Amino acid sequence: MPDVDIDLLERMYTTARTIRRFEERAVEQYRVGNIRGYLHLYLGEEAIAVGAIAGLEPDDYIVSTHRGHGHALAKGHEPGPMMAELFGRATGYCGGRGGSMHVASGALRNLGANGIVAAGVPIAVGAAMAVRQRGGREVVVDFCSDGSSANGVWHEALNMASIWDLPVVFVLENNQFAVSTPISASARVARLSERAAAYGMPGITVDGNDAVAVHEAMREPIRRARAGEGPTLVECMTYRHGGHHVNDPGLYLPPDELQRWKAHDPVDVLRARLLASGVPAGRIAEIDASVEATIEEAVRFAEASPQPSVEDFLAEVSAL
Amino acid sequence: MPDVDIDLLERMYTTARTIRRFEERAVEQYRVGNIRGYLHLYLGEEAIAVGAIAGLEPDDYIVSTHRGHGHALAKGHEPGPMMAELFGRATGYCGGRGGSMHVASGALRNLGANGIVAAGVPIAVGAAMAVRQRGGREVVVDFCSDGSSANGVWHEALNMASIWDLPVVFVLENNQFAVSTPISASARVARLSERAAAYGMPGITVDGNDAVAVHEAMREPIRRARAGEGPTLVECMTYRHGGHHVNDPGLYLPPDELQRWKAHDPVDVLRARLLASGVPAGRIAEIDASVEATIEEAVRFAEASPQPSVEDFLAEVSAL
Amino acid sequence: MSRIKYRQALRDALREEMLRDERVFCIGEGIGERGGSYKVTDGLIGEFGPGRVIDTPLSEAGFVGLGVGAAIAGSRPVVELLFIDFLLLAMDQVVNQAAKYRFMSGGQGHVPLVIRTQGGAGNSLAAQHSQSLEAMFVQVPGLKVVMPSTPADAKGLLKAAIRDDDPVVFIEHKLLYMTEGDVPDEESVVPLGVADVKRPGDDVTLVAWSHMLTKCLTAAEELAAEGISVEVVDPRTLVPLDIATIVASVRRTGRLVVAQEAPRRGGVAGEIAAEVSERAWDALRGPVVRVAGRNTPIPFNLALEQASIPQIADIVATVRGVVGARTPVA
Amino acid sequence: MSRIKYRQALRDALREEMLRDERVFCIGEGIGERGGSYKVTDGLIGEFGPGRVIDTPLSEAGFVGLGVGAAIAGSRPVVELLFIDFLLLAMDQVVNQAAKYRFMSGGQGHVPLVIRTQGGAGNSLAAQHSQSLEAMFVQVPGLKVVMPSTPADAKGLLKAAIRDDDPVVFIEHKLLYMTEGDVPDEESVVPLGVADVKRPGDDVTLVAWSHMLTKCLTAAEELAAEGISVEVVDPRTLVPLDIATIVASVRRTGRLVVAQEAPRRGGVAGEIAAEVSERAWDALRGPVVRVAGRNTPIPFNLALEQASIPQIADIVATVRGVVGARTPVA
Ligand SMILES: Cc1ncc(C[n+]2csc(CCOP(=O)(O)OP(=O)(O)O)c2C)c(N)n1
Ligand SMILES: Cc1ncc(C[n+]2csc(CCOP(=O)(O)OP(=O)(O)O)c2C)c(N)n1
Ligand SMILES: [Mg+2]
Ligand SMILES: [Mg+2]
Repeated sequence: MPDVDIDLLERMYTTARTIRRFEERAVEQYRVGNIRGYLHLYLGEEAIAVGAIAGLEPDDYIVSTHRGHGHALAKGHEPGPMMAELFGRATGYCGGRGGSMHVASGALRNLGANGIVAAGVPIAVGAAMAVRQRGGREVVVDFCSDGSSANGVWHEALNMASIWDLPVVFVLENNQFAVSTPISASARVARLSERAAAYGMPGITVDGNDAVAVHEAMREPIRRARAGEGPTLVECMTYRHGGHHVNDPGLYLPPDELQRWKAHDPVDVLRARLLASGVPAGRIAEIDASVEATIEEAVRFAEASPQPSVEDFLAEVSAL
Repeated sequence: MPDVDIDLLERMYTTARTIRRFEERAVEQYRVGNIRGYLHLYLGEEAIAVGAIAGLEPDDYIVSTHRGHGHALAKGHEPGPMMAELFGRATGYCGGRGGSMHVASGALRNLGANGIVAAGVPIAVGAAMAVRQRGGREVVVDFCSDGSSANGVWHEALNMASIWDLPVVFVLENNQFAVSTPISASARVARLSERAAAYGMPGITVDGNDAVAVHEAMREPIRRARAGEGPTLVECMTYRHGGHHVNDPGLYLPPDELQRWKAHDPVDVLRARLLASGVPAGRIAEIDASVEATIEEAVRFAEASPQPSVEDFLAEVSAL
Repeated sequence: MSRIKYRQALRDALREEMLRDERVFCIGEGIGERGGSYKVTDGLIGEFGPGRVIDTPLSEAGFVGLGVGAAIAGSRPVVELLFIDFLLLAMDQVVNQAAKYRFMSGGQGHVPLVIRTQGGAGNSLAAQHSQSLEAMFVQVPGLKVVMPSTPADAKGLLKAAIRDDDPVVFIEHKLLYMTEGDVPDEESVVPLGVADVKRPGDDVTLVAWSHMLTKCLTAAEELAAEGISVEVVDPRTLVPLDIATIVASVRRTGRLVVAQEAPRRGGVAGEIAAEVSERAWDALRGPVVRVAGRNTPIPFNLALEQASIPQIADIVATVRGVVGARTPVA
Repeated sequence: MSRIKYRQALRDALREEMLRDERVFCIGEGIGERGGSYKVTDGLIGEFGPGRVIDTPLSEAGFVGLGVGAAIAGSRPVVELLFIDFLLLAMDQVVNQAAKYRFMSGGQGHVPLVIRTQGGAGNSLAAQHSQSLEAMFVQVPGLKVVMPSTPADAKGLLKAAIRDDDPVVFIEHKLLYMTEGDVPDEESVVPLGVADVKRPGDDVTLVAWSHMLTKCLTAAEELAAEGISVEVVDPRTLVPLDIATIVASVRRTGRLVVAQEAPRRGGVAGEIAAEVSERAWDALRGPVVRVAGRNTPIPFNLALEQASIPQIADIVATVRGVVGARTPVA
């Protein structure tokens, strides 16, 4: 087992737990009608965002996906304005104009979730180009999905990142399904990380349900990127805990497979690591309680927040 | 040296020589103003079309590119209507509506040249799907270029062909440049055929200036495709004898490199093979003379052909 | 006649055409076992097998291109794009390939391809899943564009589209799938290029298509109560456009309002307005007026979303303004 | 003032903006040592190096997306598409990403991206290299669309586009690169959204942009000889559109002809016609009339190509018809 700093472990656990509880409460808020539209849940995949972002500096960028709550929370978005955005309220990160699929924050350097699968990949490469041109040392972490790797723009973007040695790390969240289509029906490679070879890029595959493993695996790619040595493809194996979005029961997921992955729950894995590192159960309970309070506060904040003003919106629009 | 049937060798030489002279005359016709627009020459690359198509049956399909004269002639297009199309005449394959970049023939199963690089690749996959669905045994040969392999749709198409085991062979004509950009600036792989691995597809690289080598290399891919065992990527190394199109002097081509490739001229290679196989020089001179006559006839046919009727065109258009 | 849902009508059309012609196949994302996001292909894979109901990877340009190639080579593919917004990934194949192939090949080749897709706002799906993009396709020579508003039209037009020898962009609306209507039990193919007067009237002509048509019918009902008689014309296909029926109606009523969900700027309503103004200038008693969406990406928030596209009240108010109020407006 | 070519004016604008603001960079196919197909970036790589004048692989969606990301992250990219026809490969990035980002992010982010490209027919380049696609972009909320017709406008508008904080589609015309005109020696930025009356007149307003504008000026000259005084208005930017200047002109002349190279169906001419009809109905003495391309892919053959887009004689005849012939027509 890698030797991890206890503080870092606690922080990772707190973040994973925050994402988990944020989404569980979001589902509940969806059911009562406070949230509308698409809600793609990250339940079961939390370790990837947590592990991939743990080694970043605040100025580093991320590019997110349609399944982006975890990325945003791990990058430092506050649960209150996040929840408010899901509610479509004026206090949300996008003033209620974006919703779950479009959360972004310039200040936190999250270039945005995206409703178009794979579309964020060249955007990440572009951010890396901007960094290069101003002589910055920031790194861009691009979250992308198994489904996205079948899309043309993924190919184009990885190739460009490679030929120009741009400071980006592609974190491919392989949850093994695109909606109901298993990746085995969409690709004839055993590991999607093998595709990196087509761009002369290193590619590795890691247990995406173990935040520590992800964090460790990201060290060298982040170093490489920051040093100007080029991009890396890091495939993180994971699995959804349910359907494609809040309203999809996901009955097509083979029950035994689902069970196996649920038994390897990212939050549980981190809790076990904390216990194994000697952190007392009481401390973990404290963290859980504080996360609970934070999320409860977030839900209350969202509920209490005003709707965006229709008049302001109409005034903006005429200028477009 | 592979053991090739003399008849086949003579046919391949005749075709290569036909393509060569067709284009040399087309350049001349361009200079005197009989041909307008883009004219992308296949000079120096003739062996690929000749070798790749030699093993096909008449019902097999090809999909061509912007550099498509050679593919069409090798697939059996007649030089007369081909030249007439380049002239924009009513007797051309497309009635003068398409020109050099859009030559196509339903009867000859050439699904078409294309002005958009890489756009033909999924079209080829679709033709293979149509064949599969009607239980046909035809094979589709998709000509594509080094530049096209950087395009998203190339990636998408090769992946789909592979996951569905479609009867298509991708013949990648690697002339090592996209206009003036060397492939080394666009890809970080030593051989583009390595990209096949990303799709779980066999990939091979062959001397594209040796029609016999191409023909041999195509045997197994064509067999595989016809047997329903799936696609193959066949990269053919070659080099342009000049600029990107008739008006590009191509000064960026490193002179020594150009010289080396010119010394390995596809038509010369075939001639040498004929001689080595015992075909007398006199027989070769006969072929040359007959090709000369054919092309002269084609030019005369094009010149004598009528312009398309503007009235007919306008009548068609209102129906669109 | 049977009363069925729009999505059922579409499914029936697909099924009947697949039974009738074995060259027809369907391809798209999650259309097989899953039956499509809106259940239009539900059960078809069971009947026709995975060779004719094909689930694809997320390769929109690639599988639209596959449809083009299959169509040229003799099949009759129906390619499904989950959202019209995603068709933007495949524009080269639609515009540069499918639309132009027949022409560029000098009429030798043709592309009997149907692209079935779905657009419009109304479910808080935000800016990238709510667009009304028909004008992008209407302007492309070589494409036909179909936008049915009722189950009967959906069925009859989809059959016509599949039988057509040229590429057709067939645009459904996400708010229509669950709407019901009478559909003939016997086979009924609705020809492309024939408008349908969905409600006759005398005072003003109101042209609309797809989901906006349903709003216009409600608006016409409200206006009738005020004594304003509205003729509601549904072109059903935007290309070919049955301009003759629209002009004939305008010649009777003397007034035209065109309602569209798409943003006003550059929409099809402007095209119809320009065309009718040129053809029926003498008959017009005032300018053709458009009711249209705002020039904005569609917002996520429900109230903002509603404010960004025309509502029934907007149509009523506009028509009232054009005709001149007959009853006092509150 | 100096007399320079359109392509030189564009090059000067790029160079001056790159000197002024180090966040500006250019990216596209063959724009480095080769200097671009039309030589607009000639020599820039020598001055600014390969880090700011970047040759790309044939990855249109990818490098437009790269431009979007670079713009969001603080650069000011000028992305070149060799032909507007190829921009169809990148529509998702243009329409779903660049155009919507500012709005979807609630105004936090913005995309100062210029897409420089080139369209139009006239060189026998056939259907996939000759399109006039401006209407596709005009209809997208969040995009600006610029189409300069003269060297001075090309320079001044490109500078304004680069300085603009929103995405701009900047469309040149292949037949304009070699045309000459006077360009101010001192810095001159032409603001987006301001039309230019290229020729004053009294009898009829003629609106056109890009290469069609030059044909309209010649037509106006011919018509002047017949005693018809034509006011030629060049909107220069289609979004934002300076409708006020057009309406003001129409209010004086009472007549409007709009000429465009794009096919008639779904083009910007229809939009302008509809807009002016609604705003200046009382001033119009007849319908707004469009002179436009045929609804066809552009043919390769020269005579067919010419027949497919408006020629000077078509403009003259249309304007004459609208005004009522003053001199007998032969
Ligand atoms: C380009 C595009 N195609 C299709 C969709 C519809 N869609 C949304 S998510 C999804 C599945 C994506 O699967 P994957 O990429 O593996 O990501 P995951 O949902 O598994 O995280 C699909 C098909 C889309 N949003 N964008
Ligand atoms: C999608 C697209 N991008 C750009 C072009 C312009 N263009 C035509 S040919 C060409 C170079 C192509 O190089 P390659 O693909 O290697 O083919 P080659 O010309 O070498 O045969 C370019 C950039 C195009 N026609 N289509
Ligand atoms: Mg997935
Ligand atoms: Mg090449």
